[in-house]
Amino acid sequence: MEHMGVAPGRIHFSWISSAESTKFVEVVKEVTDAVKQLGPNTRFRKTDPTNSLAKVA
Amino acid sequence: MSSYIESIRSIAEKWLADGDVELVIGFRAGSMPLMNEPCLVRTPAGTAQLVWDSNCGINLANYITGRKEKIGIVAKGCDSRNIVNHIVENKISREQLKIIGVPCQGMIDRRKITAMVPGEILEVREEDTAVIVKGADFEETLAKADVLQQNCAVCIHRNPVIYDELAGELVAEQDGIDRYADVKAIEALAEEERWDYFEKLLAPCIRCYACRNACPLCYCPTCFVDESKPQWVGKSQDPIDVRTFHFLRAYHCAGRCTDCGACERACPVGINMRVFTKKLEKDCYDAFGWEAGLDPDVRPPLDTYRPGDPDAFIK
Amino acid sequence: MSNPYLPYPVRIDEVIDAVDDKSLKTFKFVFLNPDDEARFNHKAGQFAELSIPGYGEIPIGIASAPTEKGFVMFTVFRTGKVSAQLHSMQAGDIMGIRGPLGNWFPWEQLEGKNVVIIGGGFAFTTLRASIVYMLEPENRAKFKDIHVIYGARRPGLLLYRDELMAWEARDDINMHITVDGTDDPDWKYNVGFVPTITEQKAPQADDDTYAIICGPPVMIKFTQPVLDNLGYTHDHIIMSLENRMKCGIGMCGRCNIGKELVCKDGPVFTLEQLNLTPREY
Amino acid sequence: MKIIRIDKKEWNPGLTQARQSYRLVGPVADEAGDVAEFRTLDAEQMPDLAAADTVLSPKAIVYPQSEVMFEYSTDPGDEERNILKRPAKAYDACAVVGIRPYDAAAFTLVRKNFDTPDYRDPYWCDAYEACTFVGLAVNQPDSTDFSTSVDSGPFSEKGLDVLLVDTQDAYLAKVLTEKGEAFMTAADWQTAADASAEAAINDLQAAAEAAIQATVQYDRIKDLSILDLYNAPFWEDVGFACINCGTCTYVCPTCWCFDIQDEVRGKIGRRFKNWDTCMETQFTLHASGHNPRGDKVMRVRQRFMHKLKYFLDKYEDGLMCVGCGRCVRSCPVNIDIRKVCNTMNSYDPEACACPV
Repeated sequence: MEHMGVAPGRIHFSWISSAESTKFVEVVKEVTDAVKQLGPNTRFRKTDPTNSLAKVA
Repeated sequence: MSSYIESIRSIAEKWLADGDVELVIGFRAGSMPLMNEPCLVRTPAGTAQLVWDSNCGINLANYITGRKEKIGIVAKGCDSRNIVNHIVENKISREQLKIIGVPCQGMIDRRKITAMVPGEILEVREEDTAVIVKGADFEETLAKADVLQQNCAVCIHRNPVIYDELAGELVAEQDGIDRYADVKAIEALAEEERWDYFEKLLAPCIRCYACRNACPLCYCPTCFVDESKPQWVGKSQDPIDVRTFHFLRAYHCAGRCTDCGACERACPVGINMRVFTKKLEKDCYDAFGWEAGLDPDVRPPLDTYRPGDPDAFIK
Repeated sequence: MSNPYLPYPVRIDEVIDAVDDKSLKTFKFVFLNPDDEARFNHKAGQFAELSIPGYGEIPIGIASAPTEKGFVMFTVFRTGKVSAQLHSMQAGDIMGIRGPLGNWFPWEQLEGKNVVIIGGGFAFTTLRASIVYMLEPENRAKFKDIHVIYGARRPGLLLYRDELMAWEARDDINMHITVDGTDDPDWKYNVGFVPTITEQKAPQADDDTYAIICGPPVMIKFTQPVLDNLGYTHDHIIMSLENRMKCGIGMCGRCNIGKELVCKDGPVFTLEQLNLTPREY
Repeated sequence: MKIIRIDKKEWNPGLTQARQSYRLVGPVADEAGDVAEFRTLDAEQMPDLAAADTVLSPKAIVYPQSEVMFEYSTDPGDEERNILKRPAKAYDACAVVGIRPYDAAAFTLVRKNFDTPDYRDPYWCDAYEACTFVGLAVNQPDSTDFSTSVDSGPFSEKGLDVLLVDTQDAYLAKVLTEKGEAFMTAADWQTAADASAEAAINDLQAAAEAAIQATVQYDRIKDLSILDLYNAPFWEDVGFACINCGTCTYVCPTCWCFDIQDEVRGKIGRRFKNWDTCMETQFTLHASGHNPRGDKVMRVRQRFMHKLKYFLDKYEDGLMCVGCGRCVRSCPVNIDIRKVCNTMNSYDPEACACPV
């Protein structure tokens, strides 16, 4: 993904056991913080429908 | 080359006549220059149509999937590695196959050679290290090394890795080549440039899926792009859907791809999608010292765990 | 000419569980624009595309008869992406219907004839439309004897049970309801596969008797020899086919059997016609 | 018929003039120069007529690979929720410059499918009717070209409004229809060619037609029954190499099959018409899991039977093929429609039931 040009901070891997709830919370917080810092993703996003709803039937 | 053809025919003929195999998968002469057609031969007499030259780039391992018969198959280095993959992935057993190994000196890149001459190529003749091409108003002698498919130019497994009989003497393997120069060049780009590089690369894609279908690894009964419940990928020509197809397909080939070049060769619009699979091939080699399809008895890195496996990416 | 891909907007008026295992539901739709109902104007045997924005379209046989006014009705088996979504929709939801599409049972040709309807499982929808149409007081006199052989795996899987029972009670239609098997001690109808019941109950063939068959492939496979034995010629055996469809108007190219398109030249064919086409259905 | 001489010096100025009343579409080579395609030209851009033999046929001009049929709101608060509407799109006059004669002929075949007495596909038909086809004759046919044996040819006028013939320093333009006349007027090309023009065109045409060596025969196919051909023993051999990619169908100017798909982004949904291919397993897969064409050989057979038999029987107007040779060139495993057509044509169901 990074090779392809997706910003590195947007990809995280972690190994969390089902018992490690605190770690899960920490990692999620860390990831969301990191991604928020990067701002809105501009790549790897599908184009929004360009036309507003048309009035021709 | 002609000695290869004679051996292929006589081995295939014998196997069919003796009942060692029920059919032989090989190539027959194509209907146009620089093309041969994969074919299936069921009778000893039928082996007379088998041919071999530097236009046998299609990976024949693709044709053994799901067959129940005892199969004879013609295999160059990469085909044989993909046959090993099929064995490793339990798609077929070694006993169901008899392999005519063909030491290979590389396949011609049809797109490249066509671009090197001034008109349509109407006739091709191969000599040892040269390819002579003729058109309506030109004739040129080209060095074979200059017209090879790029994956062949950097191939270090030209000899078949498994076979029952050989169609010719083993050839010297290439050494001292940088197999991943193309990947390294992309790695050296900035993040944004990499994004743009792939965007441009995939712009002509028409999603015909020739790359997937030519690939001997892509044998899934239903590909993820065709799933409707859930639908993973949109079906229009949106560039993100196109890219999702290409990079996810590459992931599915991680640790399995032999860089046979079938995908690139099959592409009607000339996309070199090997730059995706090669990155993963390189990573597999760097991280695990792994090259796919060399030994039917070794499990691949993605289905084994070793205590020393690199895990720096896990937080 | 209007856009043939544009569905009529409809509102789901009623959703009814059609069988006891929730695999089939019956939907009654009302047209949002009253004029569309008149335009829809179908004949028994035709189908329509049910269109759910965001999900897609599915071709479904029209289960209501043209004589039933004020709504159109479909019974849908839950199987793919669109039908699963439809099953989760409720009365009041807005969606679309595109049709009517395809041909219909040859009603003009059937006038003055005996009609033997043979159906199995959930392929009874256009057959229901046909029965209701024929039983309509103004139509009943146009047809001679009507036989219906309809089977399901067990009683709970029979579609339109109330109507079946009501038809049983009438004397202008010969009902032969059957199930493959049941442990219900009160079951007072037939037990046995459709081909067997056909063999026992269907009238002998003559020039004035036509059979209409709809059902799963295995039922059709074993019923056809029975009809042959009873002397039905292949131009007197009428079948309705299903194939994967998208456009429903003969353009998208996938539902063909030979040069015939199931969506436009069909879905209704005589066995005589089918004998000349590849069995790609 | 009128023949106009367009000196090559008048070519670019004429096109610039025509732009005032037409959207121009023409062949454009990409940077690498190998995957040329037909597309709408930019304001200053001129068609690259040297690139007129495109890998993909120009069918996308009229029939884009992916086209929005309807848009709708999925917003629960919207009164118009789930009501489908065709997007507003202007079908203003468009001139397709440099289209090859066989590709223009292909549109006339495809029209039989989209413009029928019962239904009219408004997307295809509206786009088609807006086009004026200014064709470019093929002086040097490719070795895979077999257009002359399938009712087309390097100088065929079928489906064209103007036929341009390149005579080195000028184009000789045969003005074939009123639409063509209007375009010539808009480009201000009015110089009548002299008396020798017709002979010059005929000479080039004769040379081009003589250069086409590849042929197919289909005279016997119409007399063979569908089932005899369908059950013929050669299909396993024909279809073995096929990898079931959709290349042949996507590059083909006469393949028209499509899929309909819905997609939702945010609160706006769209229904698309996408090119589809009969090579794909999913194409005919029933929701039950049953697939009437589940085997790849059946799908290969479907493609050839559709083009070379079903279409022939249905419309009695030749094959669904214009002989452009694209599928022959693009097939990664060298399945050759010319060979298949000739095999079908020479099939004798009485003679032999043995595999080829």
